[in-house]
Amino acid sequence: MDLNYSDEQLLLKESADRFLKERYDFDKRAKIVASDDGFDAGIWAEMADLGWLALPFSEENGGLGGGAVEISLIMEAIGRALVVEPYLASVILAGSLIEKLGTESQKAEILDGLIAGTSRPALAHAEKQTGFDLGNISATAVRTGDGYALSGGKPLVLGGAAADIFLVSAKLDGDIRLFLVPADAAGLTRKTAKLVDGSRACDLSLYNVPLPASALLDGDNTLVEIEAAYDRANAALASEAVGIMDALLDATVSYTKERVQFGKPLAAFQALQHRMAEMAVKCQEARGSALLATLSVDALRSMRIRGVSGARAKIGKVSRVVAQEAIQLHGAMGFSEEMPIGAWFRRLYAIENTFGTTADHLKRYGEIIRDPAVLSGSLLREPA
Amino acid sequence: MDLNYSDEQLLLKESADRFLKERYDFDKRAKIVASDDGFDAGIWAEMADLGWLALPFSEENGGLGGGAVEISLIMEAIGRALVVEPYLASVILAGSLIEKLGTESQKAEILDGLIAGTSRPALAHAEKQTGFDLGNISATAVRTGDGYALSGGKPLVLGGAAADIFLVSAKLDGDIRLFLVPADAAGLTRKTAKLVDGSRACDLSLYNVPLPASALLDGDNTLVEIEAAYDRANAALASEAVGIMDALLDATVSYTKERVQFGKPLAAFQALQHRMAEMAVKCQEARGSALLATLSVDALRSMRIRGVSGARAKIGKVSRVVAQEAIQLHGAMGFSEEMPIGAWFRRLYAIENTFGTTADHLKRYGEIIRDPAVLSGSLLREPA
Amino acid sequence: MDLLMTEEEVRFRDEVRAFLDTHLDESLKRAERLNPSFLADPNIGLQWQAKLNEQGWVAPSWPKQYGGTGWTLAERYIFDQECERAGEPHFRGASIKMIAPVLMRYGTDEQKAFYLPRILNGEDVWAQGYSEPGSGSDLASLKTKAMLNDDHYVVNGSKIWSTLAHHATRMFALVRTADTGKKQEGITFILIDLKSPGVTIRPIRSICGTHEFNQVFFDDVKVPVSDRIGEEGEGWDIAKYLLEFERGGAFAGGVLRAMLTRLHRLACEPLPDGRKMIDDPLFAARFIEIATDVDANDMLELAAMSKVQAGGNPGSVPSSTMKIERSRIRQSIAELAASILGPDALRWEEHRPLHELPEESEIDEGRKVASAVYFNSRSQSIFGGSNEIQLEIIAKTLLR
Amino acid sequence: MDLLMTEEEVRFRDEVRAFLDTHLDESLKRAERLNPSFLADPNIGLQWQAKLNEQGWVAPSWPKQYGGTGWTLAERYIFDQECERAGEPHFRGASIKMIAPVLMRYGTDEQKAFYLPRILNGEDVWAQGYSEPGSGSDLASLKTKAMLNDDHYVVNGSKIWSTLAHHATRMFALVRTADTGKKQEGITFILIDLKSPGVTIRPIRSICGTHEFNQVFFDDVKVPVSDRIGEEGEGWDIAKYLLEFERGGAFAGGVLRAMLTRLHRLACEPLPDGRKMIDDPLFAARFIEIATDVDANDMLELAAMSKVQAGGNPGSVPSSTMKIERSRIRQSIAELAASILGPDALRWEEHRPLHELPEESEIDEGRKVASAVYFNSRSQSIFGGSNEIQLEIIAKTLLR
Repeated sequence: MDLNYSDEQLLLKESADRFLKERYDFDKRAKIVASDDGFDAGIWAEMADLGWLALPFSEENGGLGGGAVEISLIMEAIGRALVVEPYLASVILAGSLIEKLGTESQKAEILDGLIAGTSRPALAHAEKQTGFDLGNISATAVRTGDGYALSGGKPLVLGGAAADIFLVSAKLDGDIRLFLVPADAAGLTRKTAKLVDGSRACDLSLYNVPLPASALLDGDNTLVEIEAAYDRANAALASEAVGIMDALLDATVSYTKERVQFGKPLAAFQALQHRMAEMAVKCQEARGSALLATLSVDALRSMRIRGVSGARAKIGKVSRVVAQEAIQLHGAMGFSEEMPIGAWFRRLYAIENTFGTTADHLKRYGEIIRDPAVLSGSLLREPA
Repeated sequence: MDLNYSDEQLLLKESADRFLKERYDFDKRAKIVASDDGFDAGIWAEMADLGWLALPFSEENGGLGGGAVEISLIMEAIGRALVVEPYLASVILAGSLIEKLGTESQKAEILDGLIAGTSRPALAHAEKQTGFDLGNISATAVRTGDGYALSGGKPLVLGGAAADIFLVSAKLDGDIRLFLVPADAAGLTRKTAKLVDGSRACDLSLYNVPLPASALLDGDNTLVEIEAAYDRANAALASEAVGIMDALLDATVSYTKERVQFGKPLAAFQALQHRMAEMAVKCQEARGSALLATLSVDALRSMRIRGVSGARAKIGKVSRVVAQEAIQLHGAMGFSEEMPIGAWFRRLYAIENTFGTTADHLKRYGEIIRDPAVLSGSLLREPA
Repeated sequence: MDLLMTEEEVRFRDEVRAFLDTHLDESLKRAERLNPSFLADPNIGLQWQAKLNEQGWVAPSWPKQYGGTGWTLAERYIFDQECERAGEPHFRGASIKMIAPVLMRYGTDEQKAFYLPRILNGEDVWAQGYSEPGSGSDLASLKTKAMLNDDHYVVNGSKIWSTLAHHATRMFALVRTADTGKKQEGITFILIDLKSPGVTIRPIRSICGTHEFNQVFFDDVKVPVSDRIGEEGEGWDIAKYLLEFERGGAFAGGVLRAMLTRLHRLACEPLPDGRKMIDDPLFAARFIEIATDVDANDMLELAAMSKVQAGGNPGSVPSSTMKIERSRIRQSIAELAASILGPDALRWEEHRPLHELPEESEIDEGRKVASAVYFNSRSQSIFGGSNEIQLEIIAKTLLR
Repeated sequence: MDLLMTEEEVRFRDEVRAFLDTHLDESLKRAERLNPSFLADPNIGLQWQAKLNEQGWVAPSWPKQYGGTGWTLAERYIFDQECERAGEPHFRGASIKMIAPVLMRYGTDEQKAFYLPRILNGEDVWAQGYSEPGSGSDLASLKTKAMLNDDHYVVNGSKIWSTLAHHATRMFALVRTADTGKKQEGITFILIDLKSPGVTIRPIRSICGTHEFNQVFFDDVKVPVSDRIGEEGEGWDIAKYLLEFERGGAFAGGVLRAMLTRLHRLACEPLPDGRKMIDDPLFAARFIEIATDVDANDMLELAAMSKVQAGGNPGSVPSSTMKIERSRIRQSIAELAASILGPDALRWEEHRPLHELPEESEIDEGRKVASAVYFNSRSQSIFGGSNEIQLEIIAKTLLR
């Protein structure tokens, strides 16, 4: 058991924070959000140069072999800077699924481009009726002479607006499987959707999209891997939320130190001091939860769910309070779009509704701890 | 619509507060609680002299014709003074049911004694399995040659320790009916139970208790009247809770004004000021709820439930917070039995578990507002 | 003590209900449903005001002599409840509720005669000019200067958070006419024509995506002395009068109940995955709790009204309690409504006003606006005397 | 970074588990389950301590040289978790966790040699003498006086909230030896034999019905100078050392998880009306929320421990967060457990200790003690540095 960051990890964190502070301030971000694409190709290229896009992939696949801890550090920084580029969608969700289920040639094809910054895959799995029941999809693939034809609707594909290739799930002979579908495939329609956090997704419709046999990913265990991928993404979201919460607290402390009312800085009012202290308590708790999620993504499913859904449930609750308090303590300024407060607030709101709501995760966690062994079990695990 | 107290009502309130302040201080109460009976006959006689025991009954039955508002004023005072004598149980619950369902001779017999202070009836209705489903009882009455024989168990009869006569519900030919059962009836066993709020109830067992025909109260609508009686009692409990909440707030304000820490009174610390202000907000809200309950007890059932169960649900929640805050702001002193803080806290806890829990009332209220007409309807009512 | 309406009040209610049935068009109601903000889109608001004006009902709180309705408090309460129930656009703002009572109390006969009718007929829409970038809750620290020069003041400075200033014709403002003595003593209340040279308006977009607030800059703006209200230095008293004015006559119960009813309708519809939120026990429990909050607040409003009707004062603790609780209840309803959306919460429609978009079902439109309503609701505890200021008021009373 | 135990730690855990299986009797566990207070009934506590003493495990936090276990922090964590899981009586209190570290750091060789063994073997039980009637969170304002007279001090004054003083043999106390200069500077740390003439102990019953606190009066009580710790005036530094001492080495995760597990068992039993609380969605939701709180707190404890193990300091914000959250979680669990009782919540058993009453089923006994546990839990946020003090500490760090 060791919960201290290594020197390399601390360096990564520092470099991520510095890069985004220098290259991705709130004004720059506002310009990206207001742009047609809602995406900055230059930033993406710099992320590739920094190795972020290679981070989670194994060295044999051209990656850096980073683990969940490294990802969590990047996500915290991304949260603070409010990055709208699809790091989570392309690298963590789609990229890691391709690494798990792709054939050698698929991995070579997609991951190389992803790592180089030239390709941005996106996972198109959930459908209108899916909710939190990941197996509930109705897109279908039928076999054709030389491959497959794929039909279905995939709303709100995260990272979909900037994607060049989609990882689309569909039922093939009744089993859920994943297919690689280029964004320019015949029969595919993509409509950009603006999101509440300033990022862009897309609504995807597929109608008899012809695909070669090589489009199919490996795996009878596709659904299991999709769930695991969502859990990695959820752990990453937990860390992103922690980054945002800390940023909200920092901003609130700074603002109240500067803002003078009734002859003294707001921060000199004890009632506000205690409220900021309560925000700090919630930030700490969220940090504990996110760390548990991070260190659980590779554990057995029940432990993984306990860590990941527990964190999403807990952080959903406390992050909302922290964001609301940050607005309140900023007063009218917090209510305007001129400060990042509102943007952090909206991103946390988006996180609460991504890959399961806070309520969904609470239920999922609750089902896992019905087992008294899980409920009463230590967080420490026996070595494998 | 008029929500101002009349001069008579204000006088009643003042006299109730004065009487209890003079004759029922915390030390006196502690002695009563520690006594064998847990009951002070002198106080009860004084209540009779003051007319409290006659208050809710009609003039034709020897009462004062007071309404729910007058009762609410007495109950607030009782809450503040932490009166353990069974005013609610004997006068409001049992007494009013006898007035509703008693035959002329039963009314004459019981109410005269109750008003004079010589008789204390108690309602024995709920059983172990009853929960919040008032119709779920299993005590039975069977006809005998010249009357009835009654059997069943009635746990936790409020006011039962000091009662001389019980109003016992039982199924007669499948219908719920009420019977007058003297405390010394053959086959009746009474066991005193000490309660968390310092008062005494009893556990009652009845085994083939022989009763004359004259023991039966009127009424095919017995269950309906029992529910209405419980609602009157619940409205009274809401007012009692409001009295306690105000007392807790007052005590906390006084204590923090006197207690000096770090060179100034606790009340000078803004963080504590805001917490007391939040307590005051809750006291106000509770007062609004209790008033609505009070003014709803004679309305149609749906409006009555909206008022009464709404108040119990709302007050349950806010009173608990106020009590917890009062203890916290008193620090260790609030945690000792030497101040009334803990006794108020415990009485509020008892109220939350009397005649339905906070959760029970929330559910009951919820069922009533499923009807959009109730949900969206004004609190103002059309004249009959 | 009772909650019964008189026969006359019942008749009044029915009359109001009949008027609303006839005159409040579906298009106005839709626009209001799609409005995430506190006040209606001005075009909608003015449309509705014109209809009320024909009926003589624009200003329920005004005495009859000024063109108001002269209603009792109870009638105003009933009117408010019925309007909210019907879903009217909210447009009784700074013009009717703030500058008008000031004019009636402190204005000259000329000022009253000129300005009050223009409010009723919609010729003038007023913006508030209290807050400044450097002075929020600490209003008295304001810095915008008015220098007397002959028969006019020359105003320099800036006001912020001025609601709908970009649609308003005029602004009432607190300005500094003296720097000596207590800072409250140098404050004067003036009326500024927003079409005057030297006025610049900068929009401020809120986190709900709407432009309702503005910063207004004054660069040597001339204001005739005849547009001063009261005497020089009397501005602080006037501002305090206004803060006190609404006590016992401001009702929020109607809008809270209407929001709750709309949320109920939303929650009774099946979601994309077939479930209905109202069947979800956690959702239902929260919903029910809020309903008990609405009842309690409503009862406090009625009690305050009853006190005022009888010549009393509702008191500062109940008044501040209501201000705090109204904001919290509104926020709770909005937050709970947004919790229904699921993944759709991610979608964001930028166009404002939303009612200009093609029509969809009432439920779909309700889902479309829910996030923005939630975001907007956060302002409830900030503006018009923040909850912190209310807690200060309560604490002061407790510790007196 | 990982959450894996070493092979050795797994072996250690199994050894602890085996010891507890064998030595922790059902009667001790039952007494603890029926104990609403923070510390066990002393008779029970001393019984258990004797068994631990045989094994050499009385003082997990002490270095080996003083008779402690010399365990690593991780081993102490595991030991604590296993003890809580098994349901041991809590008796590592003021003796082992407070006076002992003070003796080790500031005591003379004679003091250490005399007092430390007597703690391990139970000959001495210590009470704390910090708070006074007039000084709560403001500890430095204490007034109990010690006047030096030859080779002894003469102590006059009173200490309050002294846990188990009526069972203790000795008290360590902060007393005032000087009235000049800063009030912190006149404070001295002394050891008082509670059997000395002039000591009177007044019981204070808590709202949970238990006598655990006391007020202790000193009337010309003689204390030999040899029972002073450190120098005169050094008392404040010693007290501060003690407050800092537990950082990163105080674990509450185990007891919280054990309480939660017991609540789960209670909630899975059918109630008198046949329902099981665990099937009630509102109960379940609250239960689940608390479980996530327990996980988060546990993780913070592990992170703090890991920092200390690596030679660092967990920091004041995490430390105060844990203090606050532990109290809140404990209170939440206790409150939720009490909510199960229904009408039985009204019944009150006055007898203390409850384990002296005739045995009932574990579930019935769990229901019997639930109200008292809830009442007692309110003290969690008051004693040992109230939550308000913790918030002050956090605020100071934030605003630095």
